[in-house]
Amino acid sequence: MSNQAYLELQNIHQMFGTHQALQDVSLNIQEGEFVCFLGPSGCGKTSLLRIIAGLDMPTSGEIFQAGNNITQTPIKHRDFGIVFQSYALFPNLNVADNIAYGLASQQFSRQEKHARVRELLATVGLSGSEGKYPAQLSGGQQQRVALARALATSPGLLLLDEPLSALDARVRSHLRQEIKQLQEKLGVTTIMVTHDQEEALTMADKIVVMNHGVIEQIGSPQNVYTHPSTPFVAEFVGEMNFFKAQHSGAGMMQSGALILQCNPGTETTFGDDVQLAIRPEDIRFNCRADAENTLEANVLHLEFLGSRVRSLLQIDSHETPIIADISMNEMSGLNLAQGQSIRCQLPADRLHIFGGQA
Amino acid sequence: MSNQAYLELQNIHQMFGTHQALQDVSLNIQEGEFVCFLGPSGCGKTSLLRIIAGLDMPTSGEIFQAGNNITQTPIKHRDFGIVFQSYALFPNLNVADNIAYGLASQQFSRQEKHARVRELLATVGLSGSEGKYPAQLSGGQQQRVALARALATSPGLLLLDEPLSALDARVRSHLRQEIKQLQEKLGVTTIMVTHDQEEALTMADKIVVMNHGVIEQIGSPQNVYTHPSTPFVAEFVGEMNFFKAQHSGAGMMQSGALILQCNPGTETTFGDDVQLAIRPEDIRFNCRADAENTLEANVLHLEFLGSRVRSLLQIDSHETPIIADISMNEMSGLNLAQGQSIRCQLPADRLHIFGGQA
Amino acid sequence: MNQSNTATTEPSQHNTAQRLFSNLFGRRSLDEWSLGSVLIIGVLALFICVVLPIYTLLSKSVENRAGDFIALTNFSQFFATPSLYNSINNSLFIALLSTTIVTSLSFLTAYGISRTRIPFKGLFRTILVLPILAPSLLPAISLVYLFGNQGIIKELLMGESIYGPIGIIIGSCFWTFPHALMIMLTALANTDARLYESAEVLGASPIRTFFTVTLPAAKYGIISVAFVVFTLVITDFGVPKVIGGQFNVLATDIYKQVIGQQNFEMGATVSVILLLPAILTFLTDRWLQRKQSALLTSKAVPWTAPKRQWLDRVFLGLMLLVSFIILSIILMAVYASLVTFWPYNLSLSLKNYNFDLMDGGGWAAYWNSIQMATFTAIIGTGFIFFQSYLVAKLPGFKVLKWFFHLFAILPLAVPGLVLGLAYIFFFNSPNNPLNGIYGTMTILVVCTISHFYTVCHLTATTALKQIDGEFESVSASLKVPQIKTFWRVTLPVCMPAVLDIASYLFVNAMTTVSAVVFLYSYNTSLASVAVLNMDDAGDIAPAAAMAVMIMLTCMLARLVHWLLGNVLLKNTQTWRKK
Amino acid sequence: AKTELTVYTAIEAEDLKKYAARFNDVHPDIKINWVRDSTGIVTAKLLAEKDNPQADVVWGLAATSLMRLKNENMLASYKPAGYDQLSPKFRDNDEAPTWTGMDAWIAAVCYNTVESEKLGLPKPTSWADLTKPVYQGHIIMPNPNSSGTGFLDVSSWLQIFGEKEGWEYMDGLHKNISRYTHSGSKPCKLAASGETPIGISFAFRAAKSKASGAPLDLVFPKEGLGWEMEATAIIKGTDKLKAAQTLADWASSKEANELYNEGYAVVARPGIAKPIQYFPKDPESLMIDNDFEWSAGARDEILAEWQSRYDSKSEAK
Ligand SMILES: Nc1ncnc2c1ncn2[C@@H]1O[C@H](COP(=O)(O)OP(=O)(O)OP(=O)(O)O)[C@@H](O)[C@H]1O
Ligand SMILES: Nc1ncnc2c1ncn2[C@@H]1O[C@H](COP(=O)(O)OP(=O)(O)OP(=O)(O)O)[C@@H](O)[C@H]1O
Ligand SMILES: [Fe+3]
Ligand SMILES: [Mg+2]
Ligand SMILES: [Mg+2]
Repeated sequence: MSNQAYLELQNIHQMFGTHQALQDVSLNIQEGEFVCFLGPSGCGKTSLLRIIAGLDMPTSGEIFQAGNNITQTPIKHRDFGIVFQSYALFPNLNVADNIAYGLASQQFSRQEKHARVRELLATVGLSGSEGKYPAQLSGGQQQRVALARALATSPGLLLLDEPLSALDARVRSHLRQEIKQLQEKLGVTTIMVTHDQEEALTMADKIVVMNHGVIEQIGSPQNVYTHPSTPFVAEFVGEMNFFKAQHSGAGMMQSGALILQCNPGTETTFGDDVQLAIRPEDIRFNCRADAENTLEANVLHLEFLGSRVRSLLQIDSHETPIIADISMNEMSGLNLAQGQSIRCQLPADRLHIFGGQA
Repeated sequence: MSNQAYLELQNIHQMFGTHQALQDVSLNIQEGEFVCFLGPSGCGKTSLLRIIAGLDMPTSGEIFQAGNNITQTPIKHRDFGIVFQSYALFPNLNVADNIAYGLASQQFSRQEKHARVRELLATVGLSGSEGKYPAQLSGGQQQRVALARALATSPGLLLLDEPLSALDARVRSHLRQEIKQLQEKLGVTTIMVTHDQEEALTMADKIVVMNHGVIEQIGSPQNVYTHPSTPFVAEFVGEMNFFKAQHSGAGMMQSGALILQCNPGTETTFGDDVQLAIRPEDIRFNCRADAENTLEANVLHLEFLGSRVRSLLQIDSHETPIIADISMNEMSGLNLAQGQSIRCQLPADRLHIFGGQA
Repeated sequence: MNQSNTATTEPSQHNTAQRLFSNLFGRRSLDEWSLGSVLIIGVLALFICVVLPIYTLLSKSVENRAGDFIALTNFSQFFATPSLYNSINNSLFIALLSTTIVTSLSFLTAYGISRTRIPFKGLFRTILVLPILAPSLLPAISLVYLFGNQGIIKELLMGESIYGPIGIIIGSCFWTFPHALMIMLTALANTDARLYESAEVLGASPIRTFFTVTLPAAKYGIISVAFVVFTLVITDFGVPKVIGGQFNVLATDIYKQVIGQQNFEMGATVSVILLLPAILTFLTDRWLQRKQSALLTSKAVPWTAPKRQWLDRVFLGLMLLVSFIILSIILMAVYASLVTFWPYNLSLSLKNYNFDLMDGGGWAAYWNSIQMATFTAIIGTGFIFFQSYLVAKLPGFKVLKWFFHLFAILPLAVPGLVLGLAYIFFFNSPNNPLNGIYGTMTILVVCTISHFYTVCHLTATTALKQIDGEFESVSASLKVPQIKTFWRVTLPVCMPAVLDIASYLFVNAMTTVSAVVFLYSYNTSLASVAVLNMDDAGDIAPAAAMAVMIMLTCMLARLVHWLLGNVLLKNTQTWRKK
Repeated sequence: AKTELTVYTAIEAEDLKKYAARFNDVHPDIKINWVRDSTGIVTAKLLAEKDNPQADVVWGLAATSLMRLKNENMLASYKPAGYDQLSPKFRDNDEAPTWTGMDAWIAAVCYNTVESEKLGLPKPTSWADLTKPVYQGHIIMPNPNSSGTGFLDVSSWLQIFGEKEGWEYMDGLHKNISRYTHSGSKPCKLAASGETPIGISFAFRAAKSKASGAPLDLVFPKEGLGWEMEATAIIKGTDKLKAAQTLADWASSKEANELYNEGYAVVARPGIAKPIQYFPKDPESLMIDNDFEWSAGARDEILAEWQSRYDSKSEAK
């Protein structure tokens, strides 16, 4: 494999008793990249991170760093900093001692340590908190101290296990930006675990979507959102309407009484059962009568979500209604009301096709 | 005051020691209405709910139900069901016993109780779970049992204290609909406490926005979102950009070097300091050159949020950048890139004006 | 919905006084009022059984024999008597040394149990806590047989006499060890794997990890152990009485002043002096507990010990050694109780179990003890748990609850000996309408419950706090009387804690000497006191025999507790299963 | 119905049943509830309960203790039937007597032959012998502060040797004492079990221990033996005065004196006593002329002096 990869995982398997936590996971990470492991709870994200850190040994598989096999390397010879899900700050040490904890073993002078701590605190925006104890800090501040501690030894790799999940929504979105900026500034290769798709979408250079111990897709945020490679990814990253359909001709899919035109691309042949999918925001209402894939729908329910309105649309030949999001701006032109019938369009270039049933 | 109100709160004050948890709260609730108390943590929502339930006594103020003063009425003569944030299911009683708990004291026969439990379980969609214990149920199921228990005595008023906050995001949005539908079906007057604006916007008939023990605004979801009466409401319910400005002529506001045309309405006179505000999704990009309130902005940063892109725009004469959300559909036409300069519009009918400084 | 109209209507005009009135009275239902009056009774009971006796004792210490106020004359007399105030030095010496030994040993053994991979942990644990089931006199008696002039291994002392500080320290260490171990185990159970991983990731050595992670986490536990052991040792008089020889300590001084010289006032004076370190200890401990709770985080992940071969071996050795010592001491007592006439006739017989021919009250004392322990367990558990429940869950009555809590915590700071003496002064006063209970089983039960009140109260309170605070509100909203919720929900959910309290009370009532030694009378002599009296009269083997009987009874009680907990509760507590 | 009497006593536990049974042979309608404890404790109990007495009768307690109670005005005066037939030594020589003597309980030294042989200790014959350096650390005696026996020893030495010499004697003895016990019988029991080769105790206990198989010799020092009376009294204010008097009458009867003689060589009624195994033939000749009034009166002083001299034995170590 390529030697440029900073970190390379090859066919990692992890068993806990009879439970397979990770199954054949392979992955390349480039230097300086911000990678997110995204997936539902229990999908194996933490397990994978712990293997990379060397805290756990994989049942099988190899890890290479800059071409060297480090699968068996003890923790102390690896070069990474880690921030645990709930920070794990030493409650009995003050902020400065927490941050300097890793420096002791590296023969720093007292003054050097001091300077480094001050520098790190400035970096994470907590100057002057040296003497405080973790219990005296808010969740967000603790999180930053944990980050500073992990960065103290200038590791080549930064591992973050759901660093934001314990914080409340506002602090979270604020820290998101800060972490991202810090990472960009330091250029440190970073792996972050999260189960929050928005977090992954906004922060990552590369998202690794996982499910049941398997990698479902690897790609840029945009790529994962707009071209999900499996129904799971489609639904986990953003919202998605699904229909069952059958390949009924070149670029044509039949779903119930509907015949939908689709962009070619997925390889399906006549008669194949497929799943069509479209995101709620991709459904159009202001469409010309001659546009492709238009259909009549009945507005079952309208839900006000602030910046947009969520409508529940009943299509004649389909049992489950579909969801369409309409921005308030568009809405003001449409004057939609519950019970009304409306013409809408499922643009061909926004239809996703997945082979097989869900 | 009007006698038609099902519940009427008059000038409620609540002190905890020296801390004023509620200050002069007055409120009318109509029969069958779904009311949400919305506000940040610690603003007094739970305190108000407990006063309505009779679990706490207000320091001063009165409560009327159907015209009768019930301020002093003991709990057992009040007619409400309550679901607590933690559900407070009895862990050693099974689902059926939990639900039937309140029926015992009302001389029901064994069979009647049985029938009622079954009926309620069907209503909340948990038929067949009679024999299970709370620990064997998921969070969402527990929540429904708590709801069934509260409904068992057919109370005239249903009180819900953040019933969804302990659940994970997906279960939450699902239960939101269920609760709302159930409430509509039973027609029971309902008060729900929440700090989640989306929850309030989607479920309530009427939102009571609270802050620091004071009611900031009462209104329908749409009304609160589109016509926030204070900067706090504007920012708490949805997102909002603020600028400082000065009244500089009829319907004209000057903010930095910008002169913005505003819809008249708020009473301000020349020279008054005001705050202008606009929601990120109300900023337009595809605007004719002759449209009002257009300006040149520099794109500082673009953040991919899935269905939309969040852009950070720097306006010449303003220090803090403003946020604008662009739907992916619009985005595909714009081809925005970081660092680029773009012409955008702050439509006059979308500008909010708040007197005074923030 | 139409029920809303049936709501009672009250006049819509309210002035402040009226509101105050209805705040106080109008809104409380009959239900709440009756529970409230039970709480009031509880506060009164504690006031009478704890506060007043101690007050009486304190006032005695500043009175002369005739009951006149003489300020601090008794105290200056105390300090003017070298033999008396030497006891302070002796007491401090014994207590400090025992504290050091027990604290370090209990830390090491607790570490062995919770932080290493040695085998048979359950077995070791069972053995190490055995001493708690025996009266504190048992190790002292056992030591006589081991190291006395006819002791089987007296050579180990290399000519030193066991009668004196050595004996007191060994005996004290033996009986306080399980108390220390249990606190230490909880302190060390508080592992957080994340901290160990963080330390490892940051490159800390095992030693550094021990000092920066392990020790700080257990710090408050260790300090707490030190204080508890210190108080237990300095207030215990059973061990020094039996094996102290001429080495006087404060606790035996009280006994001598009262029993030997009938000098109650000086007894009260020494009691007050003994009360000081105990109260200091108690206050410090409270303060530490509060500090500790602020440090605990909820997200800790349990840590599992890695394999460390040599460390595990060292600890296995230590555990074997300590278990061996404990078992030897216990088995020595058992053996001695079966020997016909030590050391001249070593054939085994049950002669020493013929208590009716000895001082101390005979078998009747044993049955009295069982009766007393049973009453204490049943009445005590009922009273304590229900009162704790009211304090935790009844709305309102804030002032009353505050006092209740204060009174409930107070006994922890009062040594049993002091409490017993206080009871004489208070209950035997002819103008006390309650003096009828003096000399009856009732006063023994009341005194024992009071003596051990605090721990039970805290156990109950902790269990109750873990229950959702909204249960009572739910019941109110469903119009179910609170007492019904107590029966149907609170009590069943707290059953394990209730059993713990009952078993704790039973065992302590069986083994306690200090509080009841002044209070028993002819038809209420107790087994634990009989041990003391038989030893006092020189009937050491029968004393050992009675101590063994007490220990066996406590073991049986624990077994019953275990059976109830494991077999019975498992069936009734199916709801705990996921 | 039976009358129940609460009787406080310091009579040896193993004899209580016998005493009650003999009494009930004659008076089956009175039930005795024993409260048995060592002399010090019973006395302390009685004093503690002064304001609210629990006992009806005291049967078998050191006379000096009863004198103390008498001074506290706790005893009812009663002259039992046959009071005048008792030897004068055993009578309260008051106008209105409050206590009645029962038997004498005399000091003795228990000498463990086996242990002494091991240690090479000669058998002492006098009090003076006990101060010899050979016995250093081998003698146990009761603490007079808590034990009646201990007090009778101390008061007898003061009477035998004279006050100054008495204290000098005790200074010498103190050097040999390994410890002071709280109870009077314990030194002998400890000697019986070999814990100490020599225990200063009282004759009754010594004889019993020897009878139960201990390798003991009883030594009655030749200078004379301290002794103490066991006596009976009625507690003032008892509501069962009649039954109490019945008991007091019986306690000084001939039958009772025969009963006492089963354990004690000297009893209150002259001419009753028969010799007892292991006791000297004529114990009364060895008994000093004990001045109870003096010892009861000087008690507090003596004890305070004793305490300041010897009660911190352990510090020497
Ligand atoms: N030490 C272990 N022993 C047994 N099973 C384990 C262990 N660690 C993890 N597992 C199991 O492996 C699976 C993956 O766990 P992992 O912690 O990696 O999930 P995760 O994706 O991090 O989830 P979350 O978002 O909840 O943290 C889970 O089913 C978990 O129960
Ligand atoms: N019993 C009480 N004693 C003292 N202060 C109280 C008490 N109950 C509430 N408060 C205080 O009153 C304020 C309002 O509390 P309340 O519980 O009503 O807030 P809330 O809006 O429900 O918040 P949250 O969303 O966190 O539940 C808080 O500052 C709280 O600390
Ligand atoms: Fe005690
Ligand atoms: Mg995880
Ligand atoms: Mg709340």
